Amino acid sequence: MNWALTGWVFIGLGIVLIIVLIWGIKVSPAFLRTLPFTKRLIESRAETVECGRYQQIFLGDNLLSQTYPGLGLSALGALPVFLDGETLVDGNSRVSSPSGEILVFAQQILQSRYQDGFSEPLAEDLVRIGPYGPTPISFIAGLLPALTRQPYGTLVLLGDYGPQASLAVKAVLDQGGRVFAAAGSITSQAALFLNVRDILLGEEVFRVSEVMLPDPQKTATILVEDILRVLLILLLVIGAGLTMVGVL
Amino acid sequence: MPFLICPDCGAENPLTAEICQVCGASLADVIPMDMDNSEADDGENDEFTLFSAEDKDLPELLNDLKQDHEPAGGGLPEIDLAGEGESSEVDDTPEWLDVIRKRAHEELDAAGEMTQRIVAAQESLTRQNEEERADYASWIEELRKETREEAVSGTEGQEEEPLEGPAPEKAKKDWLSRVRKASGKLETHDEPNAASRNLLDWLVALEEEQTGGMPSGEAGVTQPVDLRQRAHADESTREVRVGDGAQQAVAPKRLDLSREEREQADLLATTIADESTARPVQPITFGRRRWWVEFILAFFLIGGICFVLFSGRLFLLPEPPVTSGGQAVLNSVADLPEDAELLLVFDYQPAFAGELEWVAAPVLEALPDSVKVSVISTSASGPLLADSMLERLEIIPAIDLGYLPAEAFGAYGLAAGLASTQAAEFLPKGASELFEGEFHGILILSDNAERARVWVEQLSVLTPETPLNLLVTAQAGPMLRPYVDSGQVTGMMAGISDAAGLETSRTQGPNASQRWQAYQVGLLTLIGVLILGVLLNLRGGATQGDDI
Amino acid sequence: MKKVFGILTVLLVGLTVLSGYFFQAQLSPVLALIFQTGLVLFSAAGLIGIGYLLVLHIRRVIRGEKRIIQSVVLLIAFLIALIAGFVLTPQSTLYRDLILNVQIPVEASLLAVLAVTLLYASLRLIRVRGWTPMSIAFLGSAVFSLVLNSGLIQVSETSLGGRILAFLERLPLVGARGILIGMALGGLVMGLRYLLSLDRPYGGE
Amino acid sequence: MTISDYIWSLVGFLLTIMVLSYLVGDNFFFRLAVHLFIGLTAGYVAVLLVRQILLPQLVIPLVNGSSPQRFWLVLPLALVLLLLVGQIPKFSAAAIIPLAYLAGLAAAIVIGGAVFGTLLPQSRSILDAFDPGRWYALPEQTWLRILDAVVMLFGTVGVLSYFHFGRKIKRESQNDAGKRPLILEGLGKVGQVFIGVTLGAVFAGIFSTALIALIDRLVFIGEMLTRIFGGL
Repeated sequence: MNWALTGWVFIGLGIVLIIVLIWGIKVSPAFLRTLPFTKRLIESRAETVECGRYQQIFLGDNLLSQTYPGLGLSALGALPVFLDGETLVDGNSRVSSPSGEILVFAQQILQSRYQDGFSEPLAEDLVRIGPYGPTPISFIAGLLPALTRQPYGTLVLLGDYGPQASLAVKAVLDQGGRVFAAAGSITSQAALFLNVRDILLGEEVFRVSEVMLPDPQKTATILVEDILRVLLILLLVIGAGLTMVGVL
Repeated sequence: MPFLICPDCGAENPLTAEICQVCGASLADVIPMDMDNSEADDGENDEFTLFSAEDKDLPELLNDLKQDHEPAGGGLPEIDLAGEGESSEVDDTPEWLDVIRKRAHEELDAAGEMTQRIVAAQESLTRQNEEERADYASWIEELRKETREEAVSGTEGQEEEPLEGPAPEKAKKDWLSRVRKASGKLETHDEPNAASRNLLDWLVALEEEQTGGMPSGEAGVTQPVDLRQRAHADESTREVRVGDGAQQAVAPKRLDLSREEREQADLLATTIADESTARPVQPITFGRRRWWVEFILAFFLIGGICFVLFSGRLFLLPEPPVTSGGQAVLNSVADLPEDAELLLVFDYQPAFAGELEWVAAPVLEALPDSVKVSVISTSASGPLLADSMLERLEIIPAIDLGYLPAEAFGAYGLAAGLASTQAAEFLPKGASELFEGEFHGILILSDNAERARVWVEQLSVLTPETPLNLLVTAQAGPMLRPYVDSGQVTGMMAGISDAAGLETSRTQGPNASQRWQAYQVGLLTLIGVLILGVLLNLRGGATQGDDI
Repeated sequence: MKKVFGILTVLLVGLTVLSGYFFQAQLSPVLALIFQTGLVLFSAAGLIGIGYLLVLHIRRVIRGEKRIIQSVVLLIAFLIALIAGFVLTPQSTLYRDLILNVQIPVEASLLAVLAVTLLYASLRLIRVRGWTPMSIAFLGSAVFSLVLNSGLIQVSETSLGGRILAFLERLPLVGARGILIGMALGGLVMGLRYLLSLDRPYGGE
Repeated sequence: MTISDYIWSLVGFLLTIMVLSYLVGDNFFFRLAVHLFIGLTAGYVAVLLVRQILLPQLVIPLVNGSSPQRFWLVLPLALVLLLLVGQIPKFSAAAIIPLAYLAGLAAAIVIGGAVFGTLLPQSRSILDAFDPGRWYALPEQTWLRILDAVVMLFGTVGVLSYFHFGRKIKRESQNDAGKRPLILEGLGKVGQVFIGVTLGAVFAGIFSTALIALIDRLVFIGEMLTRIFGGL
């Protein structure tokens, strides 16, 4: 069996399906399952703004992860969704990561959001970049005092990060804040499973952007993922049978 | 055909839709509309009522109640929020509606909360003093003057059917039919230019109608609404209150409203009532930390460990096992030929230095002196950690390949198929040197299963004959075990469970045994806490369903 | 126009790298340049990230905000590490001692704090997650793994018990494999979104 | 033990105590220790990036390299400069090209890594488990290997089904909005169990590692106290 060819077929099929579902057949978000995570996150963010508390959006430790490809990109893709009007003018939000490349991207996203409808004096220092430390553990070490410095209402964890995020989670929960984790890596899922009620596991993390702000493009790509998944399941079952009889 | 109207964008969605097909907003709490049956529609949703579809808990409440009590009508009934003006229609209401009313007045949850807020607002208004009313009256008079000049013509001529019109010929015996007939204004058709009127217009019209007073017979059916606005000199917003309009003795006028306007009015009225209602402020709960629980747990964990470590006693706990993985690593190292070249990959952070030194010490101490050691680091602090560990174990590296940014290089490697010597050509110097070397054995020290996995996958293809061994932390172990099973990895030691059983200078002696026992005590404490957590939540704790 | 430049750059770089799978020999020099440039850019971005950190603390010091002492300590420590790194080089024993004797105690102690945090969180597992198949499986698996790690169960690997134990030890791999494959699928689609410029984090929205 | 060792140990001891004081709550000493740590780490990382990457990959070839080498380095140099200029809010547009470059590179790496680094190898190892040659390699373990293979396939399919995002097409109740199509829903239940098993085992590993760090620190504190008070 030519595995490399199979890989290219998957990539090609993904491209074709995305194009067809975005520019051909329009799909509705109603086809997708709802996640309770979304509603609670929206509520929590609203409460946080209303109560004058702070929110922290953590974008993960790495832009590129070898085992979890796409987590860093997923976090950056979701960031604009969190920069809604209320957040942009609220001034109590922080976007953070230990990774320089993520911070540079985040800064660019922030700038473009503010340039969309804010004058320069207004935009100054509203949503701030939070570079608490340059390595994953030094970042968490720096984040802990920052979390106790101000009352935090919402902590959103995105991207690729490790079990040390539990420390930040506890710091926010101790203040009565709420934590929302899109936990991609297995270690972070295992550590946060215990004390984060609103957690997205595994592949679900790629839905953060879509569930928060559905649009036909995002829905289409999620459906493409579904189609590829079903295809893969079928291939695995058929492949197992063929291997058993010695064809593969 | 009933359908759902999106509260955000106004798009029509099928009844089965969970979220809006246009904007994606949740339709979970939206009440179905039926355009084909405008009468029913009006009766259900277009009532000029404070109790609008915005109240999220009402549909669920109604559904629940309908299941228990046979419904007399299919729609959403009007509720007398003020509790006044009991009309004859009320007597004919079904039992379930009475239950709603009762609950709405008595309960704080579901519909009751909103109802009680509105009632509270109404009660507070009745206590307003006369000065406020005078202010209001003068203000509204000004509004009238302004708006009469600007108002779109034709609205006056389109008066609705009288509220007290005769009962229709068509026999509708149920109470809801009578309610609909009685509130005949709702059967009016949207006027063509209705949408063009601004909020101010209909506010004035609304005020005129309300101040005109409702026919007494209808008071219990159609909620009398009186919007009063008070301009505050020191505030940028105006407080609008809902109150008793019957006290205003102004000539009655008919109000002609489109459906859209009524919906807006409902929404506004509810919002106004809700805004002006005193409500308990959700206190910001700081310091919810349960100190005592944490203290007890920390005391047991740290106290237990300290007791085992420093008491000088050994307890009846099992000795550390000698695992096959650990033995395989030792054998692999011991079997290295004379003048063999061994590659050591340092891929861990300083936090894990303690554990990895414990794990690596037995293996590195067993290295024959003739072995040439090459070192490469893939974590930022790796070069320093490598120097430190090798110096302590008195191993002098023959070649130091320096620091290789694992994330960047590793990912490039994957992308370009690093697992071939050809790919190494275009890699930067450090990486290409790595893949040009011919090693007789590779030892990877890692705290991270993911990065170790990439090393395994790349190196096992690049040099399939070279024995590859893993010295990793306990947290990385479970995810790397399959590579041992599949033969890609010769041996693996994960955490001190695998290392403690091996005899070395570091792991011998009472101190090593006490550390091992302290480790056991820590694990047993966690097991105990997990079980305690289960026991404490045997009945409760089920806070959610299957899906996260 | 900015948007077009961005999209073209993404397509050019992305498609060239992907083509490298097919035409590795032919594209080798181009790929070398692309990767080298990427590596330099990543490093520059890393330095910019550190710059953000410094600016944050310098601003705090200048404005005289709360906790100014910590910011001063951070800036001094940074300068010491930076100057010593260039003067002594990272191979120097003194430099190594300076960095590691701070990094190891602080990082290891944070990990120790994590142990206590996880212990407390363990108490709340059922309270937070409820009685679901996943939480029950989590609980059972965690207890089983802890018992194994503690050496309380020691059986011969060749015996039937040993084989069953080995089978149970391999069970976590099943879920891990499923999660990893799922993550790869998500990563593939996410990569395609970027390649097709459906997501444009570089600006020009 | 030399004086230098003693001093460094003392520094380590103080920092350990300061960080462990976080168990009581955030405090000045904790913050002081972590800021010292962050500052030193940032300085070290900056040195590493400059000495190990920027100097050898960019600066030295630009200064000492041949003309063709220098010519090809114009691209990274220009992109770095644009990236730096783009950090000034007024000129943020300058960063579009270098960031688009990184995004394109990252996208290609992610696609390649996802398919060829994870998807195919993991799928392949599942199928390999069904190879009859492996089943019969050790006759006494044949049934266990078959069981292994079946559980692996069933569990993986279950986990993948759990992550299916599409919902049940025929909705019978409000709760169905969060449910998958029937077959996948059933398989998803199985998947949940396997996910739980995996996370439980990984959690045990994480705790073990953290516990060893705790023991290590406690031993270190004990040794230091012995040294300090033993020397008096």
